[in-house]
Amino acid sequence: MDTLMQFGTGVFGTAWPAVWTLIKIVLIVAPLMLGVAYLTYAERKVIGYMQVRIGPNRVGPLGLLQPIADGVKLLLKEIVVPSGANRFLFVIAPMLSLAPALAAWAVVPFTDTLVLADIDASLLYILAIGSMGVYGVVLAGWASNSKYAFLGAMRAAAQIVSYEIAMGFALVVVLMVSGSLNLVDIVQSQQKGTFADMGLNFLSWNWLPLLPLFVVYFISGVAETNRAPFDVAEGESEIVAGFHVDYSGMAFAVFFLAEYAEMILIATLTSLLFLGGWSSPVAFLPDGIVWLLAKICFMLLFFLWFRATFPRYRYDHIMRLGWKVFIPLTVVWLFVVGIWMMSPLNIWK
Amino acid sequence: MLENYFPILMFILVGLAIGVLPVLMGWLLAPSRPDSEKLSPYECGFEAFEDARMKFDVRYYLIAIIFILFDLEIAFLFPWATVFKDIVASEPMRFFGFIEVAIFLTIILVGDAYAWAKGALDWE
Amino acid sequence: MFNDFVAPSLYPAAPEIFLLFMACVILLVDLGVKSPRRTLTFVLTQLTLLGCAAITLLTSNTEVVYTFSGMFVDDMMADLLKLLVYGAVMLALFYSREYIQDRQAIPKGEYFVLALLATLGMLVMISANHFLTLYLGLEMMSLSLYAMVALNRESAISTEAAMKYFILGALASGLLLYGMSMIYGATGSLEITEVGERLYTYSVDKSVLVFGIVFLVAGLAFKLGVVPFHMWVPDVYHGAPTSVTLFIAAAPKLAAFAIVMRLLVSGLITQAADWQGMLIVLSVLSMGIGNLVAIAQTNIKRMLAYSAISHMGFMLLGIVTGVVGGDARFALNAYSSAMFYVVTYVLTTLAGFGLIMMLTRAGFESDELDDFKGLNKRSPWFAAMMMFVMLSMAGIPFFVGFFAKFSVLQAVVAAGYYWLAVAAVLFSLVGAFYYLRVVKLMYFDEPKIQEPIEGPLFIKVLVSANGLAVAALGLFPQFLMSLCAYALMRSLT
Amino acid sequence: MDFKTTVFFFLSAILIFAGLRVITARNPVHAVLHLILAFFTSAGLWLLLQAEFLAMVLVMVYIGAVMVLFLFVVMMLDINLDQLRQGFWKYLPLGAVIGILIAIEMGMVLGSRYFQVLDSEVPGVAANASNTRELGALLSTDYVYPFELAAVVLLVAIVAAVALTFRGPKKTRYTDPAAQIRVKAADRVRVVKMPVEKQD
Repeated sequence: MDTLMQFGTGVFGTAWPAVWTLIKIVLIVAPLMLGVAYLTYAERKVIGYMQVRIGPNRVGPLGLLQPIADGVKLLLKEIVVPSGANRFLFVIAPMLSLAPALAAWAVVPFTDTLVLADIDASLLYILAIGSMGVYGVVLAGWASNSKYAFLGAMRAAAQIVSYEIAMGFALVVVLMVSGSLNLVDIVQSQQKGTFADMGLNFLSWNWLPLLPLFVVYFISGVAETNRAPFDVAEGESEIVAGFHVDYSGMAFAVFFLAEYAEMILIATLTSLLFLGGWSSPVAFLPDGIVWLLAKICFMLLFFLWFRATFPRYRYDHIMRLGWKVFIPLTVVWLFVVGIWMMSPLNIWK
Repeated sequence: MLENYFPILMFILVGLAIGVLPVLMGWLLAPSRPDSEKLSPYECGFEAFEDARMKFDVRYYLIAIIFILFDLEIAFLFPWATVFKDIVASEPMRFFGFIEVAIFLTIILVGDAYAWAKGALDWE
Repeated sequence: MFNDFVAPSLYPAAPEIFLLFMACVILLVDLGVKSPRRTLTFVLTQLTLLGCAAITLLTSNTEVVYTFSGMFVDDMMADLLKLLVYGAVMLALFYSREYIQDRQAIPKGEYFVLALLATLGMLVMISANHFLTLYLGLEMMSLSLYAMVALNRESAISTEAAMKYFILGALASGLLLYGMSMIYGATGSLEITEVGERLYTYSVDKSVLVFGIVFLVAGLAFKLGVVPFHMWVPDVYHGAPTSVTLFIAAAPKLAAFAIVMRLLVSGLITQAADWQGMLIVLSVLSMGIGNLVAIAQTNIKRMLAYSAISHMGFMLLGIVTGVVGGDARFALNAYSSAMFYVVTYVLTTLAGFGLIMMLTRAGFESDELDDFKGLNKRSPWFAAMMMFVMLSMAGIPFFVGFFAKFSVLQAVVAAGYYWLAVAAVLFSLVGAFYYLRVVKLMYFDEPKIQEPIEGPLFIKVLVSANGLAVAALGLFPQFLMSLCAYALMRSLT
Repeated sequence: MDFKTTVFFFLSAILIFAGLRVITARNPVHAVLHLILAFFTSAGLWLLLQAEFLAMVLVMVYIGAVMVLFLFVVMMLDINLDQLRQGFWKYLPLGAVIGILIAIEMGMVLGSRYFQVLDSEVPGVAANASNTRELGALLSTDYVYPFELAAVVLLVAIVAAVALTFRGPKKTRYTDPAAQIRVKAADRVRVVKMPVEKQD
């Protein structure tokens, strides 16, 4: 490592820290993009199997080259900008939806030390950056100047903001029990406890004592990403494809990337906040990034499973679930945890 | 502290670049043969006969306003939540530190209950 | 981390806590009240205010008590002003009962709850000893008032008034905050008494401080509604439902007086020479423009709005004469005359708007001057009451307004501002013209409407009592005057 | 000029540009977007001042919530900004005077030799102090009173917003599945007996 640093300083001089950071960023983004590509493949395969089909199997062995082929196809498709559209906003909307989904990754830790930007308020950063995701959708819908797109965008915006509150409250409770805004600290605080002392680490993770919040957080995450069964913003059967009905080619592909990058982000955050991140489930196995990846895949599977299982929610039901079930539930649990921590039974010392 | 934010700044720039690049490549590589039919906004077989940007239900505004209020509330709770462990650990603060936030939340919940009972949170 | 924590004493803030608790309870209880009369909500609201008054009286003492890390102050001035606020709010709500009853569009439950929350904001302002709490109290009151002005959603003019009030109010809050931040920058403290002490002990950069004071005074002037920051007053008085106009015209003036005292006198007394100069300009302009423009009005709400502007200008005279050339000998006299002025103005204005509202019916706003023509023929008793109000506002001897003006002028003369006293008297003479015009309309013109005045007996009695108080206090002003002086003496150290 | 200063100037330049565009943009949606950019860069500036928590909250509350409402409003109300702009020249003198005043004031603050916050008052920033925790500690001890007052202000806002915008439940018709299942043929069809009419 030292030789690498010396070599770098030799070649780039004072610019080396910047270049080194850039390399690290690429090391995060490249696997992420690959992950996104193969998540689409996994989605089609998994849902295929659930519906007793085979899924893509023609392009490459087992259809493994399918995502690549999709990408190339989209790349070569014409980008149509509808005549009534606001050109500038139409073009930047997909970028505004991808940038936050990627920028949030800057503070995601992969192990105790493997983190790009170890800032003190990393959770707050994720919440702040995440709250900007709504703009891409809203602007896309408005800029297209199509009724379907606009309808989809408004629905999506109201839905996203509604579920953000439930997520926020869930995070407040996680903070109460971990006492830090730093994601590394949050993961480390899950590694101790009565069950961890017995060697059963996985029972000390936040998911068990904060079970309702774990569920709320993840389901809100699904709603935030506009995924089935909360995909009324796209609702193919009613408003054709919602906010991106007029998008084509690479402009469409960027929305697609953003959606899947966001899914992976939600899965990662759920793993970090509730499932102990990189900690191993039992004491006799070492901690490591492998566990984190396994947990992410596990959570991602739920996204796909939901899509294959549930019919689409009606819009008023979505809003009711967000405002009248999740928010009260999280607030009640906030009180429960507060009282729990003040009582002698406090397990978070 | 600030040096930790440098990668974030770069990451945001890279994120934007990753958004721009594919679109740019698409523009360069893809064909562009527009015609008036292709460029018309999506409609169900008709010509669009009015601007799509129309007045919307007041509910959307109301949801947005209530969202702002809750968002602010969460912003207020964050600092408290990070020190709650210390509050619980210290004897003189223990009770007070929880009660004050319980009151804070209750005041807001009264407002929420009011909005709920009035039907402002119902969608249809 | 928290081992040396000591919980603040809640005892001095008991009225505020009770009021908040009851406001929440009433908000929830009202959800279950179906009757459009909202008797339960109304009674609970009045009982709450009564309870607050009882608590304030019981917890009152002559000491100055600080709590919440010095952010909250409870002194005699606060107690007295709070009691007057409860009284003004109670009267305003009694008078508005029938009025809002007759107007379908006004949501009844919210009306009372917002009134209570506005009252809470006033209490917070009155007891504020910290820029932050003062600002929060101000916002709490203002937000409630903006909403109350707009409550009659079917009226375009109300909505417009609310919008103007809101925009200008927000601008004023911005100015106030800006001034506070400058003063914080200059002194390094947000606590008002602490600011005062630091200005006394340290030498502070003058230019920054003066700029801070300019913005502070501008913000306060907006809230008081004095020229040249008065633009919102006539529109809001005119556009708001009359019951809300009454509400805005009364109790908030007491709270505004309190924050002027807290900010300028408790915090910045060392800089009195700076802000007194500014206030003199505001005061003379307000008396001039307020009185002159009022003459041209045909709508009595607008006329009273300009009258309010001129009265606030007059009240400021009491505040500007506290310190003369570094000599604060007459301070107590001057400030208590200003306080007496505000209190009597609030009392008179309550009676005035109470009478206007007695004349309204469903679908008819009795707010044009012409509606008062020949009131004597319709009801000699209420015409006499209205005459008391007008004469008192004009400052005709032996009504309470006369003594208010008299005591302020005494302070002005004692401070040596003879020209100011002369100007004030001249402008008052101009003002007498339009007040007496109302009297003329009532007694010497033929009525346009013949119907007798209707209304519940209780309200009639209350309005009469209010009107008689205006007259009676004019005969025996000494008690209230010495009460103000005593409260201020106990509070200002 | 070190890196921090460069970043400061970079962000300030964007901020000023965005601020100008907010008032000059013809399309209100563009104006709102530039306002968002302005908030974002101000958050960056606050970060440079080490106000970590506040910077994040600025993004979260203003960009994430308040501007969403703004965007809703300008998108759905179809405001014609050119009409609003007609009074521009009329109000320019007043606006300019206020602007110049504020500029002078800022100049005095910056240029003043004596202007400084009394040193003893500035809490030293500990090397590893988390300013969220510091804020939390202050908010729950010394600043408890304003903290609760803030909740009341939010309550007022909720009541006011609902009272002013909400006009009762909408009279929409929707199906109740339970009622649909419960219904019996007898509820829907009435069988009547009547004599056969003769055709003539």
